Amino acid sequence: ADDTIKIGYIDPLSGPFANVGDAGLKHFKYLAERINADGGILGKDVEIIGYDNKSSAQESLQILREAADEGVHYVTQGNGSHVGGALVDGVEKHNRRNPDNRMVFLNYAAVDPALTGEKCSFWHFRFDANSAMKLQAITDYVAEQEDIKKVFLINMDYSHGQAISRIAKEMLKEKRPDIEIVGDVLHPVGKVKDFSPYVSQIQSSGADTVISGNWGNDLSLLVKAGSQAGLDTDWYTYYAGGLGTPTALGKAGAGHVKMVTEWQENLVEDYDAPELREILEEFEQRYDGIEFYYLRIKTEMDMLQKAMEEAGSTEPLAVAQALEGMTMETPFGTVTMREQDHQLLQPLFISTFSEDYPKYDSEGTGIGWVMDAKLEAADTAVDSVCEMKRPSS
Amino acid sequence: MSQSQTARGALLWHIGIWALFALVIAVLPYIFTSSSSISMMSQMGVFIIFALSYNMLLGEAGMLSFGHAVYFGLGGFFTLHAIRAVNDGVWSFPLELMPLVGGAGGLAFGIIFGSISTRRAGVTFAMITLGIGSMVESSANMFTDFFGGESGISGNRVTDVTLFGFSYGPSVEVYYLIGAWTVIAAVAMYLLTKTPLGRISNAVRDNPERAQFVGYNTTIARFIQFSLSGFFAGIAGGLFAIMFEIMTAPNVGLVQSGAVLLMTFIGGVGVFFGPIIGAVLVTYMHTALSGFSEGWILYFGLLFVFMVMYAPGGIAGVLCVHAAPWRAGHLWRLLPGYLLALVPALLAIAGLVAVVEMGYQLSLAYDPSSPIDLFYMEVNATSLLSWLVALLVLAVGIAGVLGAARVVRARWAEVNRSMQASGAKT
Amino acid sequence: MLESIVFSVLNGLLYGMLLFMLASGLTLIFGMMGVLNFAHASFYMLGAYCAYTISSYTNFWVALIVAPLFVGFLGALTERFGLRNVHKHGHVAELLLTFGLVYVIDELVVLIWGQIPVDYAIPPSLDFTLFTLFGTSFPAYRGFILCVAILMFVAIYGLLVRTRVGMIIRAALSHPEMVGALGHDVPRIFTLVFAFGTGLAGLAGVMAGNYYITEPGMAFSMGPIVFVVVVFGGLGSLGGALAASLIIGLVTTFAVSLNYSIADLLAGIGLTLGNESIVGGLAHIDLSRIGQMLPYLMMVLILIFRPRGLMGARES
Amino acid sequence: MSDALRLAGVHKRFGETPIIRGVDLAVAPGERHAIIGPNGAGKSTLFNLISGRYTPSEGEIALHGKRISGLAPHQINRRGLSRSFQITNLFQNMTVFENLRCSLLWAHGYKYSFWHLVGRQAALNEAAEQWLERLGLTARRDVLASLLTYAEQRTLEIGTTIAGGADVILLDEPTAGMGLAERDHTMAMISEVTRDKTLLMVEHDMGVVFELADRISVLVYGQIIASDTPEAIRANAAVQEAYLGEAH
Amino acid sequence: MVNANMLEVKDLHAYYGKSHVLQGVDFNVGRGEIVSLLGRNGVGRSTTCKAIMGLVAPHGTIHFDGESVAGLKSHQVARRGIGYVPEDRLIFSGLTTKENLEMGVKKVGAQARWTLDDAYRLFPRLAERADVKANLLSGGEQQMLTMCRTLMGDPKLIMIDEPTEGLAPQIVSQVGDFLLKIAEQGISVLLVEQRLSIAMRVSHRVHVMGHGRIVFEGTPADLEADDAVRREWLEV
Ligand SMILES: Nc1ncnc2c1ncn2[C@@H]1O[C@H](COP(=O)(O)OP(=O)(O)OP(=O)(O)O)[C@@H](O)[C@H]1O
Ligand SMILES: Nc1ncnc2c1ncn2[C@@H]1O[C@H](COP(=O)(O)OP(=O)(O)OP(=O)(O)O)[C@@H](O)[C@H]1O
Ligand SMILES: [Mg+2]
Ligand SMILES: [Mg+2]
Repeated sequence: ADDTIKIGYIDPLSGPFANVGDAGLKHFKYLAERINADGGILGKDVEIIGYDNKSSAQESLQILREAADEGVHYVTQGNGSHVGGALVDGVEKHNRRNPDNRMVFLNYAAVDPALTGEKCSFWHFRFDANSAMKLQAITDYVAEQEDIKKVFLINMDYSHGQAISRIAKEMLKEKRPDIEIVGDVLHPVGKVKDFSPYVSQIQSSGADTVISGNWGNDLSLLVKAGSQAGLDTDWYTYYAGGLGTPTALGKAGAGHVKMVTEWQENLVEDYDAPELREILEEFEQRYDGIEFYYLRIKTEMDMLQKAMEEAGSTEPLAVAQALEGMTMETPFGTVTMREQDHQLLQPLFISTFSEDYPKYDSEGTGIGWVMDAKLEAADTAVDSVCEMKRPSS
Repeated sequence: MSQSQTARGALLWHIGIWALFALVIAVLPYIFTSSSSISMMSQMGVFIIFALSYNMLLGEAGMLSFGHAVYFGLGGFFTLHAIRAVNDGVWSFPLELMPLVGGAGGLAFGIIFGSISTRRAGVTFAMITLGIGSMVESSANMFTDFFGGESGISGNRVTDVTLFGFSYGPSVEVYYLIGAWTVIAAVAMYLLTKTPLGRISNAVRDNPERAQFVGYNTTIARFIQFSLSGFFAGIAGGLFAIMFEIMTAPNVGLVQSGAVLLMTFIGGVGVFFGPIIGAVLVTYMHTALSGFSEGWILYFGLLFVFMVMYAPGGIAGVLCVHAAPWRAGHLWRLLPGYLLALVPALLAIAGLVAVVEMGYQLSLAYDPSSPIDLFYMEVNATSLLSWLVALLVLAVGIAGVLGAARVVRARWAEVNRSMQASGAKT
Repeated sequence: MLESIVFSVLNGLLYGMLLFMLASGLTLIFGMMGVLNFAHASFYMLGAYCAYTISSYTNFWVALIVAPLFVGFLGALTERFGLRNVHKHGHVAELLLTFGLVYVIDELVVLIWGQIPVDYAIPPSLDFTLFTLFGTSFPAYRGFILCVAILMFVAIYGLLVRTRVGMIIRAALSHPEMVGALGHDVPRIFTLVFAFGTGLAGLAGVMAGNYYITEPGMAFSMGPIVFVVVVFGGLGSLGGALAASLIIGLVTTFAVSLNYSIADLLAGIGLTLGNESIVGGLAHIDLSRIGQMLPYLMMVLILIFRPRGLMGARES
Repeated sequence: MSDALRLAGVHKRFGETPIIRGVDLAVAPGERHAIIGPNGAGKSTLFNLISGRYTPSEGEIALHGKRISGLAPHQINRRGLSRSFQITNLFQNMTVFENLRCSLLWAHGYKYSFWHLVGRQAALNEAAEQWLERLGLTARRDVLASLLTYAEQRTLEIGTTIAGGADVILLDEPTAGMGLAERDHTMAMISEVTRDKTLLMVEHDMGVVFELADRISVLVYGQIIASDTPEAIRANAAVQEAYLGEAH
Repeated sequence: MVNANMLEVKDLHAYYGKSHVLQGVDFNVGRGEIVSLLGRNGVGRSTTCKAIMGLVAPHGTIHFDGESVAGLKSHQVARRGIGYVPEDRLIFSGLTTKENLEMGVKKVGAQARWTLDDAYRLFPRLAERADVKANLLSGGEQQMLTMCRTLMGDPKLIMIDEPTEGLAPQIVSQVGDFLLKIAEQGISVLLVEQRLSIAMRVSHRVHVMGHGRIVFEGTPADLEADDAVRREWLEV
C-alpha cells in the first residue's frame, strides 16, 4: 500500500546541536532526491522525514513510536552514542513487541564500539567507523612518525572520551612502546570555557602530539587556547572537520590539526571520483555554507538501495538480511558490512588542516584538508565481542 | 443538620469530579488510538503527577524550587534499577507497584536535601535548590554505576512479576497503569491540601512569622511538605522510567526542573487543577508543536512570556476569573467582547506564525526559496511581498486585539457593576 | 610546579574577570531591582553577536561602543514593556518573565544568525603576544580583557554604588509608590538600571565572544555559573561579585591543573584506599572531575551557613 | 513562683546599643497589665523578648515559673503564651475562617498531621465558628484577610492571637489607628475574650489603658520607672514628666 | 493671576475596583493654612490624599498653585510641591534612618528650607538612631521619620495622614507645635486626623467627611458648636 519508502531521521533539530542535526538532514534529503530522480528504489520514492529528538534519548524513543505509527520502517541517527544506544535497545524491544511492524536502525555516526559490541543487535547497522577503528587508524599512522615521542591525551569526560583514552594507551603501547604518554586528561563535557589551564598542562608536559576525541566547541576552544598560548604540537582529532569547527578553529588550527575520517572533499583530487565531485559541488552550491561532509550517508543510502533491490522488497527483515555481509565498491575501495556485528569496514584517511590545500577550502576559511595517509578497510578492523541474536523468521 | 447536608453534598460533588477525571482517563485511548497519542497521553499522566507535586511546593507552600527534577529523576533511576533487579531474578516485586520504589527514592532524597534546603526560605531557598540540582546533575558523571554515564540506564519493563497478569509490553497497558497512578496520586495530593499540614503550608507561604506565633515551626512544616512532594515526584519519575525504559542524567537536571516550573506556572499555581492543565498543554505542545515547526521553542517562549505578562494566574487563573460571572449568570454578556477579540487575535497569531516560519525558512531551511505550506497556502519566504503581507496581517491583528481589549474591559466593568448591585441586594 | 601555579593564577584571574564582567551587570539588576535576570547570559550572547555583525561592517572598536549600547537599549525595551507590567505580581513573576525571555532570545539568535558559530575574531590590532613566560606566551587580548574588567569595576562603583540612584532603587524595592510620592521617577530609574545592567552583559559579550566562540549555545553554558557567582558574592554587593568571580575562577582553574584525587592526597600521607567501597570510589575521583561541581557546592554551603553570601548586605 | 509571667534582670542590646536595660517585672495570673512609655522606650522590644522573637542578652524570663528565655517562638507559644503585632500580621491570602482555624490547629493537637482532613474535624470547625461569632466576624467568614477593613483586620489580629487558647496574652497597641467607635468596640471585645486570662499590653491611648488595666508599668529608656495601679501612675510626677506631658 | 488657594479640589471621585469611594469631594487649602479632614474610619480621607497625589486615579478637578495636577504621575505631583506623609508610614526598610531622610531630597545641592539638622533638632531621637536600619525603629520613631522625610523635599503643601497614631501623648503635643511651626513658614498643611483634640488645637479650618463627601466645613469653633454634626459624623 505504501508508495514511498520512509526513512525517519532522528537527530537534534533544535537546541545546541541543531546545526549538526540540520546538516545531516540536508545530506539525507539531497541524496534521496538524487535517488528519486533516478527512478527511486524498486519504483518507489524515498522520503526523508526529519524528527527532532532534542538530543535526548527518551525523546528519541518517543519518536520511534510516532514514526512506527506513520509507517516508517527505517530510522537513521548519528549524533550521540547515548541516543544510538537507546535506539538500538528501543528498536530491539519494538520489534519483539510488534513483530508485524518491524524497524531497522541505520546508524551513520554514533561511534561507541559497544553498539556493535556487547550491545549489538540484528536490527542495527553502523556505517561509520567506530571509535576504536578510528583510533586504530590514528595509532597506525602515529607509529610510523619517528619524531613523535611524547603524546598527551585529552578527552571529554564521558564514555566516548573515556574509551579513547583507554584504547589509545593500549594501542600505542603495543605499536610504539617507546612513546611516552605524558598526560591523560578528561574534562567535563561542554562546560569548559577556558582551556588555558589544560593547555598549560600540555605545555609543561613537553608533549609533541595531542590525541583528542573532542568535538564541537570543546575541540575549537581547546585548539584556540593552544594556539594563543603558542603551543606547538600536532593535534590528532576525530571531528576537526565537523560542521562549524573549521570556522571556529580558523588560523589557529592551520598546519597542526589532523583528523581521521572516511572522507574529506579534497580526496576527489587524489582519487578519480567524478560522481562525488559532482555531488560535493552541487550540494555546496545548494546549501550555501554547508559542505558535503558525510560520505557515509551516501554509502548508507547506496547500500540500503542495493539491499532492497537484492531482496526485491522493502520488508525490514528481508532488507536487513540482505545488508548483512554486503559488499560494495566505492571510489576509495571496497566496503563491507561485517556480518558478525553489522559494522561497516571502509577505508579511512588521515588529513591535515592546511593553508596549502589542493582545491577545496573548508567553510570559506581559506584553509582546507590535505590527505596524509590512507588506511585500507581491512586494516581498520578491530575485533568485536558481538554475539548476534538473529530472528528466527 | 443542614450543615452536614451541605457537607455531604460537597463530598458527593468531589467524588463526582474525581470519578469524571478517572472516566476521561479511561476513555481516552478509545478516542485517540494511535500509539504515538497513547504515548503522549501517558506522558501527560506522568507530568500531571510531577507538576502537582511541584505545586505542593510553589503553590501550596510558596517554595520556588529550581531543582525538583532531582526527586523525579532519582525516583526514575531507582525504579529502573529495581526493574532490572527483578529481571535479573535478584528481587521480586510487582511492576504495578514499582512507582512506589521511585516514591521511596524521591522521599529519601527529599528528606536528605530537604533537611538542608528548607532551613531557608525565599530566594535563598530557590538558590539552594538550584545549587543542589546542578550538583546532582554533574555528579551523574561521577557515579556512573548508578546513572549509567551519558547513555543512562535502560531496562525492560516486561518482568513476569505482576499483580494483574498484564505483560505491560504494549503501550496501552502502560497507559492504564499510568492512568491509575495519576488518579491515585492526584486524589492523594488533593486531599493533602485539606489536611492540617496543607493548611499550615499555606500559612507558612502567606506569613511565616505569624505561623510561628500560632505554634508552628515553619522549618518543619516546609520540610515535611518538601519531603512529601519529593515522594510524589518520585512516583512520577518511576512511571516515567516504566514508560521509557531508560533514564538519563538530564532527567535529574536543570532543564527538566525548568520544564516542570513552566508547566505548573502556565497551568496556574493558585488552583489545585492548574498544574493538570499545564502538564497536559505543555506536553502536547512539546510533542506536537516540535513536529510542526522548527520554531517551537520560540513559540513556546513567546507563549510563556505572554502568560506571565497577561495571565500570571495561569490558565486556571483565567478560568477562575470567569467563575463569578458564570455563577451570577452574566457570562454571556462577556461573550460578544471575546468573539470580537477572537478574530483579530487569530489574525495576529497567523501573522506572527507567518513571520516566524518565513524567518526560519530563510535562515535554516533545506532550500529557502522552496514554498512553505502556511494556512493552506503556498508561501515563498524569499519574496518581499509575502513578508509585507505577513507583517500587515500581524499589525492589523494587534491593532484589532488592542481595540477589542477595550470592549472586553468595558464589558467586564459592566458585569462587575451589575454583580455588585445584585450582591448588594442579597 | 611553580610554573603551573603561576599560570593557574593568571588563568584563574582572567576567567574570574570575565565572570565578573557578566556578574557585575547581574549584581546590579539582582541587587538593586531584586530581579533575578535569568536572561542575563542571553543578553551577553546578543552582545557577542551584535559585535560580530557591527565589526564586520565597521571594526572592533566601533562594535565595542555600539554593541553594548544597543544591547542596553534592548534591555530598556524589555524593562519598559515587559518587567514593568509584571512588577506588581512580585519577584517570582519577574523572574519567570526573564526565564521565558531566555527561550525567545536564544531562538531569535538562531533565527537571525543561524546555528553555526560565526566568525567573530580578535581584532588584528590586539592579536599579538604581550609577553612570554616559561615559554608560554601571554596574548595581548587577555591583558585587554583584564583592563576592561577593572575599568568596569571602577566605573560601576563610582557611578552607582556611591550615588543616590542606588539608594532610591533600594527604597523602591520596599515601597515604590512612596518613592514616587517623594518626587522620584521610579519607573525611569528602573529602566535605566536594567538597561545599564544588560548593557554590561552586552559588553562582556563583545569582549568574550571573540576570545571564546560566538555560537547559539554560549548563553546556556554561561548562565548558571554567573548565577552562582552573584549569589556566592552576596546579592547586590559589587565587591562580593568581584571576590566571588575571582574565587570561582581560581578554584575551577586550580581544580583542573591540580589533577589529584582525595585518594592521592591520602596516599601522600601514607594511607592507601581501594576503590571498591563507595567511599573509596569517591576518593578516587579526580579533582578535575569534581571541578565543575565545586562552584555549586560552594554556593550551597555558603547559602546554608551564611545566607547573605560573601559580602551581601542583607539576606536574599 | 505563681506569677504567670516573670522577668528578672532582662537586658537587650543590639550591637553596642542597649535597648532594654534591666527590666524586672512580675505579672500575676489573671492580671491585666499595661506597659506605657515614650516612643522607642523598648516596649515592643520587650514583647519580642518575651515571645521569643529575640533572645535576651542577659536575664531570665519565666512563664508560670518555667524558664522560656532562649526558646523559639513556636515553643513559647505551645507553652501558652501568644502575642499580637503592632503592625497587622495576618495570613493575607486566607479567609477569615481559615485564619482562625489555622491558629487553632496546634491547640487541638493536629501538629503537622497529613492524615486528618480539616474539613471533617467537627470540634475544630465548631471552635473556629465560635470564634467568628465572638469576634463579630461571622458575616465576613469567607472574605480574604487582605480585603478586610482596617478595624476588622485588627479584630482578626487579636482573634488569631487569642484563639489558640494561650492563657497569657500579649497585645501590642491593639487599638492603634482606630476611630472612637471601633476603639470602644474592640475594648469590649478584648475584655470579653480575655476574661480568665493574663493580659499584658502596650498602649498609647490613655483612655484604654486606664479603663482596662489593673496595673500599669512605665517603661522609659529600657527601664521600668514605675509599676503601680492606674490611680497611682496618674499621680506619679515622674511619669507625668517622662510620658504624659502637659496634655493630660 | 495669582491664585489665593494653594490647593483646590472640586468634585473629586475615586474608585477601588468596583467600589466608589470618593463621591464628589470639594474643598480648598489656602497658603500657610492648616486645614483638617476629619471623619470616621473608612470614609475616604486617606483616599482623598492618595487621589491628590496620583496614587489612586482621580476623577475630577485638582488645582495646585493654579495648575491642574489631576492625572499626573505621583512623582510629577511631588515635584510641583506637594508632600505626602502616608498613614502606613511606608518606611524604606533597606535604608538607614539617615538615608530615609535623604530620600526626601528631590534635588541635591539646592538651597533647602529643611535640612537634616532641622529634622534632628525637632526629633532628637532620630539623630540617635541615624545609622540604624529604619525598619528596626520603634513605631513612634518611624512616624517621626516619615514626617521629616517629606519635609526634606521642601513641599509647598504637606498632606499628613494620621501623624499622631502610635505616638506617646507627650510627642503628640510636640507634633501639634510642629505643624503650627511649619505653617508659620508658609507651608500649607492638610491634616487628616482621628484625634479631635489636636485637630481642633492647630487647624484654621476643619472639614468633616462622611460617605465620600465633605459634610461639614468651618472653623474649629464652628465644629465645637455643632453638636449634631459631631454626633452624626464623628461620634464624639
Ligand atoms: N533589631 C533591632 N536592632 C537595632 N535596634 C532596634 C532593634 N529593634 C528595636 N530597636 C530599637 O530599640 C528601640 C526600642 O524599640 P521598640 O520598638 O521596642 O519601641 P517601643 O517602645 O515599642 O516604641 P513605640 O511606642 O514607638 O512603638 C528603638 O529605638 C529601636 O530603634
Ligand atoms: N486598596 C483598597 N482596595 C479596596 N478598598 C479599599 C482600599 N483602600 C481603602 N479601601 C476602602 O475604601 C474606603 C475608604 O478608605 P480610606 O483609607 O480612604 O479611609 P479613611 O477615611 O482614611 O479611614 P481610616 O481611618 O481607616 O484611615 C474604606 O472603606 C476602605 O475599606
Ligand atoms: Mg512599639
Ligand atoms: Mg486613613
